[in-house]
Amino acid sequence: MASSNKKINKKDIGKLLNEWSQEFTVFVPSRETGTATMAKWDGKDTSFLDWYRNTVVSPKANILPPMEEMFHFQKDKEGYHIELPPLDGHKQLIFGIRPCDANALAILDMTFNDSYEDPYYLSKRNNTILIGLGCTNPYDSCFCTSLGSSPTDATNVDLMLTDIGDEFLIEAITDKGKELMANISLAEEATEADEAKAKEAREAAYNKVTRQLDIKNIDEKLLASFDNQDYWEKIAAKCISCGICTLLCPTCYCFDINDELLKGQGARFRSLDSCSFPVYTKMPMENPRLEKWRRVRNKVCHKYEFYPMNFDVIACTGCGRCIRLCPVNWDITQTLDIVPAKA
Amino acid sequence: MTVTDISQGKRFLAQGNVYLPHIAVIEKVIDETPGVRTFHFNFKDEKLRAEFTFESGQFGEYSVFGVGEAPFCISSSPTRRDHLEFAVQQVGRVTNALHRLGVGAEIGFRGPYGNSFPMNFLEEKNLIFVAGGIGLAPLRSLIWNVLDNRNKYKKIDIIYGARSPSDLCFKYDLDSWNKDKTVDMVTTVDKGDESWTGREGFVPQVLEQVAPPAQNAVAIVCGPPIMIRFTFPVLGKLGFTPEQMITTLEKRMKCGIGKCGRCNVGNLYVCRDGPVFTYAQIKKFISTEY
Amino acid sequence: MKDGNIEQKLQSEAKALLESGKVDYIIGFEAGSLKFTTTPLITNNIADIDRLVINPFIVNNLSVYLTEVKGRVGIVVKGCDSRSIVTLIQDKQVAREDVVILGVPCPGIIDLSKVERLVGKDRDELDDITRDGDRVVITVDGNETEFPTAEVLFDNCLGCEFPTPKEYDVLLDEFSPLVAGKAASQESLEKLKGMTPEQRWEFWKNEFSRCIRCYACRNICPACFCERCFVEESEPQWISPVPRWQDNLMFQIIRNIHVAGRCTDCGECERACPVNIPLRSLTKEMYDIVDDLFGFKAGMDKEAAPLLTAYALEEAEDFIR
Amino acid sequence: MKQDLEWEPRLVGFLCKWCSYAGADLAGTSRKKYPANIRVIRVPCSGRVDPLFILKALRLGFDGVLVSGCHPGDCHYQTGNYYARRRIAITKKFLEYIGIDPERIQASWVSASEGGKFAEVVTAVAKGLKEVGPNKLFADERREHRTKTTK
Repeated sequence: MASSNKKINKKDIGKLLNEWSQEFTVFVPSRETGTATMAKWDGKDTSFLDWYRNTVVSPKANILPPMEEMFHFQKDKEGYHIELPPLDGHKQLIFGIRPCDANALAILDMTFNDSYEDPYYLSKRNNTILIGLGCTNPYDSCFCTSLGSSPTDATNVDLMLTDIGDEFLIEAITDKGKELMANISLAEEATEADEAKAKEAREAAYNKVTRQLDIKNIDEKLLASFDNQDYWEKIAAKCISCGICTLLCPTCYCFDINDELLKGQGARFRSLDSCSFPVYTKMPMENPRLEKWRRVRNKVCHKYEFYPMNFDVIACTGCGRCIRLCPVNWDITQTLDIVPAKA
Repeated sequence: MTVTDISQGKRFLAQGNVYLPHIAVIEKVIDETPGVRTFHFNFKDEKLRAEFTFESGQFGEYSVFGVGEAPFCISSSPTRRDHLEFAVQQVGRVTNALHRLGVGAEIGFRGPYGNSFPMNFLEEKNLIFVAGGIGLAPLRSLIWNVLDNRNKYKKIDIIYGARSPSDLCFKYDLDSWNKDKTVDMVTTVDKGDESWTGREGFVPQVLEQVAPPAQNAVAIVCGPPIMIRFTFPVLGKLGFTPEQMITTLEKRMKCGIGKCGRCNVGNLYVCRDGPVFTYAQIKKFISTEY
Repeated sequence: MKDGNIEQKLQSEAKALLESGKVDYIIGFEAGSLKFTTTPLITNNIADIDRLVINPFIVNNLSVYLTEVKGRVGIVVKGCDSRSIVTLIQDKQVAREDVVILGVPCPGIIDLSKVERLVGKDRDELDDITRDGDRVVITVDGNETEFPTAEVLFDNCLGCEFPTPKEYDVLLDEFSPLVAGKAASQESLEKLKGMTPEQRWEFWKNEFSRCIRCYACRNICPACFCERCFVEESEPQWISPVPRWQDNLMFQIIRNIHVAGRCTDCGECERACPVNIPLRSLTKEMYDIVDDLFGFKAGMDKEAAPLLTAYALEEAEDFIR
Repeated sequence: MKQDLEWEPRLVGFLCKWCSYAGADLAGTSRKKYPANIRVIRVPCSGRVDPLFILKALRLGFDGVLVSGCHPGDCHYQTGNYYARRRIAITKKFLEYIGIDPERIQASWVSASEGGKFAEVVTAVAKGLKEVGPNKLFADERREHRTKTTK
């Protein structure tokens, strides 16, 4: 029996991306700007298929950009006039998003849909197609399997690609994905042999993730250790309070709102912010998180204790960026490994 | 009382985008203390002026265009609707800019946000208001709300303190509450001056001396964090349970709607789950997070 | 001396310091959680001392922690790091008597991103990297390849003038010779100087377009010890918090002026940058400007006044009308 | 283009209150002619001028910055101008390296009695800036684009 999945030859990926470019702004992994990001497809370069493991800047940036204009305003005799920029809802397709980053977007959705809908986030999110690409070569900092996911987890993408040698197996996950798959001109029906290869690839990738984190009762342990200042001070000692782990984390969403005024025109912007910075919570008279250990505690607890309390899910997908990119090798898995159990 | 018991508050009159402020005009500026001003304002849009509703305890995000936004509670009572009020202490970028504004200036307002004081829960109870400094602003909305429906509530105590006589806010309100025979009002300052004939002492100490009975009572506390921290133990000594202590917290906020992150106390966001909390809700985190 | 022997010496010195109560904390390096990395170890526990390591991957300039850790501290430093301590002493951020400096004569530190470029593999895909003097052997998939050490050292190490700590209480090894690579270490700067001013501005504009304002460059820098940074000042707001290239670049320009005469070319800012902005091409230029104009090198003399709090009556002023 | 011929550079002058500001005053009262496109900010001493001020002026679109203080040895605070000299020296060199024309950062010593010199300095600086052209260093394409479309 033929499978409902399809396959496409790796050589044809360029053509496929060009097909999709007719309808979408297509983003692919790129190193053009000097660091690995998702950048606009230039119509030819598919070399990322060789080097791409994951980007430094996660595809979060395509939906919750580092900065965006919320509105601008002008003043005349009648007073202030506020103008909304057109909400950036152009149809975009992100090719090659890793499962960890796709799962992260599902986590962000919870916050941006909660009680008040966030129009900036949702206008982009609802117009984004995610083409997942399973990892074949996870980093030594990756620990997605500890969080119930895997390098080939297809839960939160529209279309999932799995490397089966010369070809990618294509699975449609969502309705949007099914529609997309039906229209790929270069795809062929996948055979049972292809499915077997994909299964093998998934298992191989799963086993390549060696970093382990035991998340059993982690939220309870953290709650019990919340006031354990000795533990937190020890954990925080080498942290330099920079914003790398948070700003580049695919599930961190904190932002700041600022006005700018130039030449009689003004605009309000929001930009990513980080709870690692002392000014993040600074109030004129005091700062509840002036000490570093309180900020580190907030970062860890937000992901592994508060988010589960509010949304029943851990706000970490094990992408490992915070470990890999940290200039002092502060490692969240080591931190969580030694949370004191209930006293 | 649990989180769900604290009323969810009115949702912002959203026009599709919750981040867009409405234009409002300042109608009056009152100097409260050397650093604190009260602003009376109204929406420029007449329809909004008529439709806008809020409840005591809710807050708004106020914009000075080109400078930024800051959250302040609505300090007027929903029972008095000809204008809205908020009080601002001059402490930073936005508040400095607000203090430079005069009557007729336009500001931005979005809100109301957050939950509100649990009016149903307060009915038929003795109410003890404990406030320090500009912390009276949110309680003032509730106090006028309660006084305008006086027969729904039992005994009312107000204990209010400030650092010095010149730091007392809302002196016109203090006068009328003093005159109100249905209210027991105590005003105190940390340190008086030559002309001060009233009480001296910190708010928690004065509260302990006044010693309102805990039975069928609710204490509503707001002031600088240090005052709040010292007031809860005193209330505990007086027999108040954590469910009988209500406070409204202030934290650095930006979005006002539970998204931007910074105002959390544990898993609770002051803007989304508060600003009104029972002590029972925040007990776990308050010692180290507030 | 082999690294192993230095480690033993270090561990016994550190133990003795903690045991005798001469210091409250030891700041050193331990093995990191990723391949070929080390991580700072800040401890007051003698049991942790066995974890201290010295190897060609001890990248961090640990003196950044000195303004933060309370009490007396024993600290492991390389040449450039020791000069950072001297500048902290000059700036009265650290008292000399509060630190016991455990000096490591430094033969240069291996830049993993250079290794990655050289072999076309990521760090975690390599089996081994071993250094023996001026040769480095990199093992990939069981195959060993040999390279000259100079090809894998950090640019700033190649131009290092003082590999042996200037200031120390204990020197853990013999003096270290210079690594010959001065020209290579200036390559990126020379390339920039060959451009027109417009091209240079365009270059930096591009580089800072991807800056995410994580402030790792500032926070990892021992010379950036201000409790409150101008970039966070809101009244007046000198620099917009919105990460636009103009403000990102302006922040970095001012940061460089602020660390003039304090920067020891340790290269940590560039290494810490998660988006690969070539920050050392800025800091090194400032280092050279200060040297050219005033003959000043940071961290050479703990009695000397900091560069910008001193003057000479006769100084270059040909630019003044 | 016609517009370019008419273009006049805008300049910020940070003038020390004791010497150069008084010198500028004297230039005014003695009717010395100098370009009107200098905006003067009085500072207590040239040593007060933080390189941040210079950068901020350029960021805001001014075409050049002039820092002016007392002659060496004449500082009201004894040594403030010596510190300024060092600071401006490194700032100017460093900005040049980054790609900012050194003409845009100017310094002068002008005493309270040198009204004529002040006028000469400003005239010369303005002339130099005119040759360098408008400061488009920090120009914000996005914002400029909007200004064009909304008008």
